[in-house]
Amino acid sequence: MSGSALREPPLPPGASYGELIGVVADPVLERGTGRPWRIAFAVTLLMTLGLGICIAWLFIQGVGIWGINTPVVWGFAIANFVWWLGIGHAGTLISALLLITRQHWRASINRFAEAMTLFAAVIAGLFPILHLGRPYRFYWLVPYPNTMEVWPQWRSALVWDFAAISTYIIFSLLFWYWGLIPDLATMRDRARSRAARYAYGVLSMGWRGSARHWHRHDALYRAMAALAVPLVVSVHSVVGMDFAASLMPGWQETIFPPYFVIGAMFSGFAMVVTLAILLRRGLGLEKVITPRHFDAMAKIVLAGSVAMAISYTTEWFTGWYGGERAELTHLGHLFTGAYAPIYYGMLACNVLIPQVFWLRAARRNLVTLFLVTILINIGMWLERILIIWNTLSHGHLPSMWHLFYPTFWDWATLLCSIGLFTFLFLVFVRIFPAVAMHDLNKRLYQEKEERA
Amino acid sequence: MSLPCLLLAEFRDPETLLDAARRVREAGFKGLDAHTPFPVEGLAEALGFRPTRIRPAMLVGGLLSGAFAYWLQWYSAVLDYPINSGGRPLHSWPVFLVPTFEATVLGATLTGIVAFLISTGLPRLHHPAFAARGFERASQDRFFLSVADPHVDAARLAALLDGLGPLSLREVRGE
Amino acid sequence: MAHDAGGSGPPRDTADSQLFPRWATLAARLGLVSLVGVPAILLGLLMALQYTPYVTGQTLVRNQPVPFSHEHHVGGLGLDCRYCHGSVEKTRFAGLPPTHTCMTCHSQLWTNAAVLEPVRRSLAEGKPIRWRRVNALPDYVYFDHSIHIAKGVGCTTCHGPVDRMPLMRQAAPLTMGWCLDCHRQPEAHLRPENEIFAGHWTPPPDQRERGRELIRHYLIRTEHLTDCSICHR
Amino acid sequence: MSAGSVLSRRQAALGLLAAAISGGLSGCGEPEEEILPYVEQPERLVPGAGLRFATTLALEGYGRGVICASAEGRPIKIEGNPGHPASLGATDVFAEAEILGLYDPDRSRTIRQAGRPVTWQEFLAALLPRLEALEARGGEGLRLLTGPITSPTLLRLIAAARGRFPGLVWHAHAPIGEANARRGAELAFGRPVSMLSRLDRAAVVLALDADPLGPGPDQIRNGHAFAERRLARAGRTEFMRLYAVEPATTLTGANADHRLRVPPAMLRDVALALAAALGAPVPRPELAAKQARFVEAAAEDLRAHHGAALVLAGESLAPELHALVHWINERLAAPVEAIAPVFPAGAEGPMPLAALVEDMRAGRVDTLFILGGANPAYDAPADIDFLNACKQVRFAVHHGLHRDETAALCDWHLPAPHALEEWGDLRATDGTASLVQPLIRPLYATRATAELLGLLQGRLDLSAHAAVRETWAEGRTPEEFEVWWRRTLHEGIVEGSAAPRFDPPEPRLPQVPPAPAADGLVLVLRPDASVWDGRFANNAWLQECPRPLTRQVWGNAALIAPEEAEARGLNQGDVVRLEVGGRSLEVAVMPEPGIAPGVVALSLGYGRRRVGAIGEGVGVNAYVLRTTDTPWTVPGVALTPLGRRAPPVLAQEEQRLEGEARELLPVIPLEEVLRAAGDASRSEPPPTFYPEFAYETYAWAMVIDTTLCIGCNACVIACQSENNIPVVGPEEVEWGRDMHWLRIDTYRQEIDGEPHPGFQPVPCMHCEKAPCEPVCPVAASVHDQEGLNVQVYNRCIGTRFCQSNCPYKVRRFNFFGYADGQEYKNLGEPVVAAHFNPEVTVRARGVMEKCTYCVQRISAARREAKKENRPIAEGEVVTACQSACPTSAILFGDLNKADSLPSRLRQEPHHYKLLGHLGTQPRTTYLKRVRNPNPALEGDAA
Repeated sequence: MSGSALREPPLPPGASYGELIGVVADPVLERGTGRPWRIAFAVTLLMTLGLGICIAWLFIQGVGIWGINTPVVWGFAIANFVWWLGIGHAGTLISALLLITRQHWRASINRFAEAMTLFAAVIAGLFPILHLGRPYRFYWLVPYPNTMEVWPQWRSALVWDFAAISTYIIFSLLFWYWGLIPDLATMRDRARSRAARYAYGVLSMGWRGSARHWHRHDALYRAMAALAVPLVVSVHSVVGMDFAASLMPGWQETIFPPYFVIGAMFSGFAMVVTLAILLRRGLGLEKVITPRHFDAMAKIVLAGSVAMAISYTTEWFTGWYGGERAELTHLGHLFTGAYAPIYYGMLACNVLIPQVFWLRAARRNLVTLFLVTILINIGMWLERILIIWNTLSHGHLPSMWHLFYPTFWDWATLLCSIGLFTFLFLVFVRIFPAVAMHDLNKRLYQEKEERA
Repeated sequence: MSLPCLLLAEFRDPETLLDAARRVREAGFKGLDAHTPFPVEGLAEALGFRPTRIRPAMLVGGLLSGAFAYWLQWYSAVLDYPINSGGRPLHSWPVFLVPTFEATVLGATLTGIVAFLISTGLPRLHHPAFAARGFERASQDRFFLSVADPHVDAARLAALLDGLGPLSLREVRGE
Repeated sequence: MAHDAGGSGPPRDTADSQLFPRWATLAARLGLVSLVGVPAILLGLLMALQYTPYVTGQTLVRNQPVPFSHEHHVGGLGLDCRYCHGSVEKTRFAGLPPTHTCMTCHSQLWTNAAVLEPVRRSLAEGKPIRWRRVNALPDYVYFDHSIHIAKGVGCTTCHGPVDRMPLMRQAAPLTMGWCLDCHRQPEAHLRPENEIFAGHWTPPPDQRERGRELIRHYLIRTEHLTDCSICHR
Repeated sequence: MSAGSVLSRRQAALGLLAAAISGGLSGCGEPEEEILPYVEQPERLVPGAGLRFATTLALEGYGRGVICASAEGRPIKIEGNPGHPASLGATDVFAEAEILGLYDPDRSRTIRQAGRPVTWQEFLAALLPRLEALEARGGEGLRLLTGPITSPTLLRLIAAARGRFPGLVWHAHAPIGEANARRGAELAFGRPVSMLSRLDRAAVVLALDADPLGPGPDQIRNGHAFAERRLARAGRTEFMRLYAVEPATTLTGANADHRLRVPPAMLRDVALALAAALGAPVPRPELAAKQARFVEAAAEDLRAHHGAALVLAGESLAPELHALVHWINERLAAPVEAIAPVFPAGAEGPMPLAALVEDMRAGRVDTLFILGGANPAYDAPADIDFLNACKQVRFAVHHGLHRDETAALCDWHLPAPHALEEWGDLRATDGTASLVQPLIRPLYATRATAELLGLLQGRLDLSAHAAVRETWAEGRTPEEFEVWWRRTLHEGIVEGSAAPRFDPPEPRLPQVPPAPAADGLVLVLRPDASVWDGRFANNAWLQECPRPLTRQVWGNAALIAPEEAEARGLNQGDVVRLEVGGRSLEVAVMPEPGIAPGVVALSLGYGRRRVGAIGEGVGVNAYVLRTTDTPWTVPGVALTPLGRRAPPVLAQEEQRLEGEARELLPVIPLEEVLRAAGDASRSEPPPTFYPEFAYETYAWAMVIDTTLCIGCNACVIACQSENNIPVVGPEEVEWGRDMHWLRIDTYRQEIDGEPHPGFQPVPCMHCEKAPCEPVCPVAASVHDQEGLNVQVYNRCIGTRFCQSNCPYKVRRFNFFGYADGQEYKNLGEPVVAAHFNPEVTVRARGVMEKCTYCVQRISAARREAKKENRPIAEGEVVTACQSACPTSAILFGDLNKADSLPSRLRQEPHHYKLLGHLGTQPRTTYLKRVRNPNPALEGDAA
C-alpha cells in the first residue's frame, strides 16, 4: 500500500511514552466536553429519537410509507444498507490490512476507524430488517429447530448476507474490543474518579500488561487480522452478489463483487478521512495524526477512485459488448434516462473530483480533504441508489417501466440514520481513547530503536 | 489464590527490563513475569515462555464450525426437506460454501477469544500486582519485572539486578 | 498521578490494598459467562416453548355450551362419526350436526334435562348453538377432511380416542411439523377402508408393511405430499 | 343459512361456518374460534362445498346468461353459461364485477322520503290513495320512466298496469341505447327490424365506427364468433380479414388488419364511396388518395367474398348511413339475420325521455315512477333540463340501487334489489329468454321492480317470484310447468325462445344528407369500457381495471391525436376546457395514436356527483356536452388550455415497442404461419448446467394466443374476483402499486406508418427455472411437483427479492394491508368481505403474491380425481381467466398429455416464449399476433 511512502517517522521526535498517552487520554479524562460537542450531541440525540419515530411509523403503517413500487420494490433501505456497510469496511481493513503489511502509521487511526466500522455495520444491519414486509419474522433466516420443520433457503444471497453481516458485526466488535483492552487498563490507571476506575477496571478485565498477556494478545490479534481481510472481502462480495446473482439488466455482472468491495473501501476510507479531520480538531490530536497520515490516506482514496472509474467503464463495456437488448436499454437509460443527471453527479463525485489528490498540496490540505471526502460519500450513496433505480425502473418489459419517487419517510430515515451514527461516535470519543495508545507507544519505542 | 509473595522491580525503559529478565531467568528463578505498557519484542523469549497454542486452537475451531455449517445446509436442503427451488440442484455446493466460509471465520474467532481468556486467566480483577504502589504506571510508562518464587526474597533479587538500577523494588504480601 | 514511594528497604504492600476486592475476579468471570450464557438459555427456552401445549393447544379442553360427551355417544352408544359429522366424506369441512340432528333423539330422550336446555332453545328460537372450536387450524392452512378419509387416514389418527373423551380435547399438536411427519411417511398411519371410522385403533405390529401396501392400494403419490401447495394457497 | 347476515372478514377468508377472531397470516398462538352449525340444514347445501346456479345479468336491458358460484350462501364468482347465446361460457367485465356490486356498502338500504327513513307501510299509505285518484282520472298524469326493458315479466306487468290506467305513459331512457340503429333499420325496411350480424360466418368485415368487439351486451357473442374466424393455426387457411374506419380507436379498430383514422364527418363519405363502389346510384364523394385507396381495396375485398362479406355501422352513425349499410349488406348477401326487435318498439314501446320532461315542465305529470336504475338527472342530454322539470312533479318515486343524482330530486326513494338478489327474466340480443334467480336473500329491505308494478295493479302481495312464474306458466299445465321451471332454472335458458328469423323486405337506398359543416374540434363520445354509462361508477374493481388501450384507471381523459397535441403544444395531463354551445367541462388531455386529427374522444359515465364513496368525483362528466341531436359526435368544440396539470393515472406508462423490443410481442402476417406449417422444430430449452426436474404426474402450462386477445379485460376482473385481489385506489396505482395478478400489456408498433396496438395478457410465467425462487431466503417462493411456482404467503417475510429478480415483474406486494385492515375507502366494511373466495387466502400486509394458475381449482380437481382414483381429465381444470375469456385466447392444460391444448399449441410455428432467451423456461407461453393484411394495401406509407 502507499503507506510505504512514509520514510520519516510520523510521530514527533523526542516525545515520551507518558506524553503520548496524555495526548490521547486527557481529552477524555481531564478536559470537559466542549460547546461544539454538546451542540452536536444534542442535535444527533434528537435525530436518533427521530429514527425511532421513523421506525415506529414504519411498523404501524408498513413499508408502503416509502416510495417503493411494484417494479422498483427496493429503494432507500437497500441503498442505505449497502452504503453503510461500505463505510463499515475501512476500519477493519485499516487495522487488519495495514497491520499485516506492517504499516505502523496505522496506530494513529485504527482505533476510531474500527469504532466507525462497528457503528456503521450495526446501522447497516438494521436496514435489511426494517425493509422487510414483515420485520417481526426476520429470524426465519436463522436455521433453528422449529415446529414448522422448515429451514432457510440457502441459495438466497440474503441468507449469505445475514450470515456474513452477523459474523462481521460480531467480529468487528471483538476485534475492536480486544485492541481496546490494554488502553482501558491505561484509562483505569489514569482515571481520577473512583467510578471511572471501577468502570474501566471491569472493562479492561484486569489487564495488567503482563508479558504473558501481551504474548497471547499479540498471537490472537494478528490471527484475527489475518481472518479479517478475507472476511471483509467476502462480506461486500456477498452484498455485490445480492445484485449480481440475478438476471436483471445492469445487475447480472461478474464484476459486481470486486467492484462492490472496492467501492466499500473507497467510501470507507473517505469517511475515515472525514472523521480523522474532525477528531484531530476536536480532541487536539495534531501530534499523533499528522499531515503525513492524511497524505497516505488520500493516496489510498485516489487509488480507490481510479479503481471505481475502471469498474464503471468495465460495466459500460460489457453492457455494450454483450449487445443484449435489455442491457443496451439499461445503458441508454443510464446516460439519457430520468436519472441521468444524478448519474453524472455520481460520476463527478466518485471519479472526477478525487483526481485532485494527484496534487500533494490537495492531499495535505485538510479543507480540500474534508470537502472531497464528503462529496465521495454522497457520490457513493448516489451510486448505490442508482444501481437499484436504473435497473428496477427499466427492466426487461417496457410495460412495467415505472420510476421511483422518494417520500418524506425515505429521506427522514436516511438522515436520522446518519444522526444515529454521529451520536454513537460522539459518545465513543467521550468514553474511549480514540487512538490506540499502546500501539502509539510501541511505535514510539520502535522509532527510538531505529534512531539508536 | 494470590501468591504468598510477589517481587516487583520497576524500570524506566524496555531495554533494561529485557536485561533484567534475562538475568533472573539465568539465575533460575521461577514464576517470572513482566508488566509493560506495550508489547516488548523478545520479552517472551527472555522470560522463556513456551509458544502459545491459540492459533492451532483457532484453526481447529474454525474448521469444525465450518464443517458443521456445511453439514447443516446439506442436511436441511437435501435430506430433511428437499424442495425444488428454481430448478437448482438440491445439493448446490457452490453456494453452500458461502455460509460455510462465514461460519469458519466466526468459529475461529470465538475459539480464539475463549482460548485467550483461558490461557491468560482473564478476567482477573484482583491480583497481587495491583497492590504494588506505583503499579498503575505499568500501563503507561514504566516496565515491571515480577518474580513469584517462594525461595527468592527482595535482597537476592536486588543483588541480582545490581547495576541495572531499578527505579524501585517492592514486594507484595498476601496473608 | 502515580507517586513513586522510593525509600530505604523494600517497601511492602499487602495484597488487599487494591482497586478490586478478591471476590471481584470470580464475579467478573461469572459475569462474562452469563453475558453469553443467559441470552443463549433464554433463546433455547423460547424455542422449546413452541413445542409445548401452551403454544400448540394440545390436550386443551374447552367448556362447551352443552357438555356433549363423545365418550357417551361414541364409546357408549356407538354412534358412527358420520351420523353427526355428515360432510366428512364429501368436503373439506367435517360438518357439525344441525340442532335438528340432536333433537332427532332428544325430542324423546332427556326431553327436559337441564343440560340440553341450550339445544331446545336453539331449535325454538332458530338460533345456532355456539360451539367453541377445539381443533383449530390457521386460516392459511387448507385442510380437507374428505381426501384424508378417502385415502385411509382414520378419524382418531388426528382426533385421538374421542370415544374416551367426556369433553372434546385437542389430541394432536396440530403443528406443521406434525402434519409433515405423516405426509412424509404416511405408511405409519394408513388404515384399510373398513377401519377408518373405528372408535380407537391401534396399528398392527406389521403396520409398516401394511402401510406401504395401502399406499399402493390408495394410489397415494407420496412425493407430492410435501409440496407447499398441498396445504397452502 | 342466513347468508345475508354480515360476515367478518376472517369468516369470509376462512369460509367455514366459524367466526374466527384471528391475527394476521402469521397465526401464532391460535385464538379462540366458534363454530355455528345450522339449526335446520338446507337440503343440497353441504357445509364446505360450493354451489353453482344459473342466472342472468342485464346490460342495456339485454341478458347475458351466467353461472354464479356461491359459498355458504354467499355469491362469490360469476362465470359464463355455455348454454346461453349471449355468453357461450364466457363473461365480460361488467358481469364479473356484479359480485362486488352486490356487496357495495354504498347501496341504498332503506325507503326514504325527503331523505328520511320511512317504512313500506308509510309509503303505501301515501301511494295507494293517489292510485285510487289516478284510476278515477283514467291514469292521467301517471308516468313510468325506466331503462331499456326486455324482461317479458316486466313488459307484461307494464301492459297490465296500462290496462288499469289507460292514461299511463311509459318512457324509457337509455343514454347509450341503439336509437340510430333502430331508426336506420326503419328507414331501410320501413318497419322495426333488428339485424343480428353473424361474424362467425363472415370472411371479410368492414366496421364503420362500429365496435362489435368493444364493451356492450353483444361483446361476448361477437368476440366468440371473431375468434372462430381468426384462428391462426398451421395449415388452417381460413382467416377473417377485418377493416375498421373510425375517428377514435375502438377494440375492433385495435384488432383490425387495416384501420383508417377519419374524422366522424368523413364516415359519411367513406360509406357513400363504398356504396358507390358496390354499384349504388349515389354521388361518389371526393376522398383523399389514401382513403380512396383504402375504400377501393376494401370494396374489392368485400365484393370478392360475396355471401361472407359484412359491413357494420356503429351507433354513432346517422340513421341514413345505417340504412345505407343495410343496403350494402343486402348487395353483399352479408351474413346478417333479421329479427323483430327484442326491445319493444312502436306503439307498445316506450316514449322517449324528452317527451316526459316536456310534460313534466308543463305540469302534466302528477305521479312519476323512475324504475330500473334510470338516472336522467345525471345522464340526460344537456338540453333536457330534467332537474327543473322534476320540481313540477308532485309525487316522484325513485327506485334504484343507489341514492343517486335522480334519487336526490325525487321525494320518495325505494332501494332496489341487486340482480343476484331477486327473481326476474331477461331476453338476450337474439331474443333468447332466460330466468334470473336470486343467489342470496336480499341483504336489505329492497323491493323488486315487479313488486312495484304489481302495486300499480293494486296487487300488494305480488312477489317477483310469483310474477315471473305467472309469466311463464301461461299455456302450460301446472305439472309440466313445474318440470319446465326446474329444468329452465337449471339450464339458465328458456328453450326455443330465440326470436324467429325472417326475411326482411328489400332495403331502400336512403337519401344521405350532406355532412354538417363545422369548425373547431369534433368531440366523440363513447360508452366507457369500465363504468359503461356511469351505472358501474361505484364498482372499485371496474374503476381500477385499466381501460383498454389507454390503460388509464380511476377516470377518463380527453384523447387527442399526438399530432394534434403537438400542434397545440399540449402534453399528457394538461388540463383543458372543452366548450360548445355555452356549456363546458375541464378535463386532462391524453395523446392517443389512434385518434383522428381534429377529434377529441371522451368516454361517458364519469363525474358522478351522488353514487357512493368509490365513484363520486372520479373523472369528468361528459354528458354536459351532449345534446339530444348530437348524442355521439359534438361538432364545433373549442379547446382552451388552462395551464393546470392533472396527469391521468396509468397502469402502464410505456406502450411504444420499437426495434428489437418487438420480439416481446411479434406481429406477423398470416403467410408466415401458413408457410411454416408443419415445422415443429422449435422451443427446445437452452442448455443448462442444472439437472432437469422430472414432473411425473402433471405439468401445468398455459398458452396465450395474442391474435385472439381483443383486450376486453374480462380475464383481469375474473382473476380479481377469483383470487381475492384487493383494490388499492388511484393514489396507490399512481405510485405504481396496482395488485392485478394478470395484466394486459398493451403495445403499439408502427406498421405501414399506422400505430398497430397489440394485447398481451401477462400472468405469472411459472418458469421451470424460476429466478424468483433461489433468491427467497425463507423458501416462500418454491416449485411444487406439478411445476407450479407457488408463493407461500404465510412463509413470506417480504424481502421482495423475488420481484426484483423477476424479469416479467408479475409479482405483487402488499405495501399496505390492502385487503387486511388498510383497505381503500369503504372497502374495509364487513359486508364487502363477503365477496372473498374462501378457497384463497386473503393476503396480509407485507407479503408478496402473484398468479397461482388458480391452484385452488387445480387442488379441488386433484382431490376429486384422487377420491375417484382417476387422473385429472383434460379440461377439468379451468383457470378463472381462461373461463372468462370470450375468445378462448387463454388455454390451460397438462403438458404431460400430448393432446392437451398447451402441448398442441406449443407445436405451432408461431409459438414463442416471452424473454425465452433468459432461459427461465416459462410454463406460460404465447402465440404471436397474426395479421391478415390485404396485399393491395401493403407497403402503404404515410
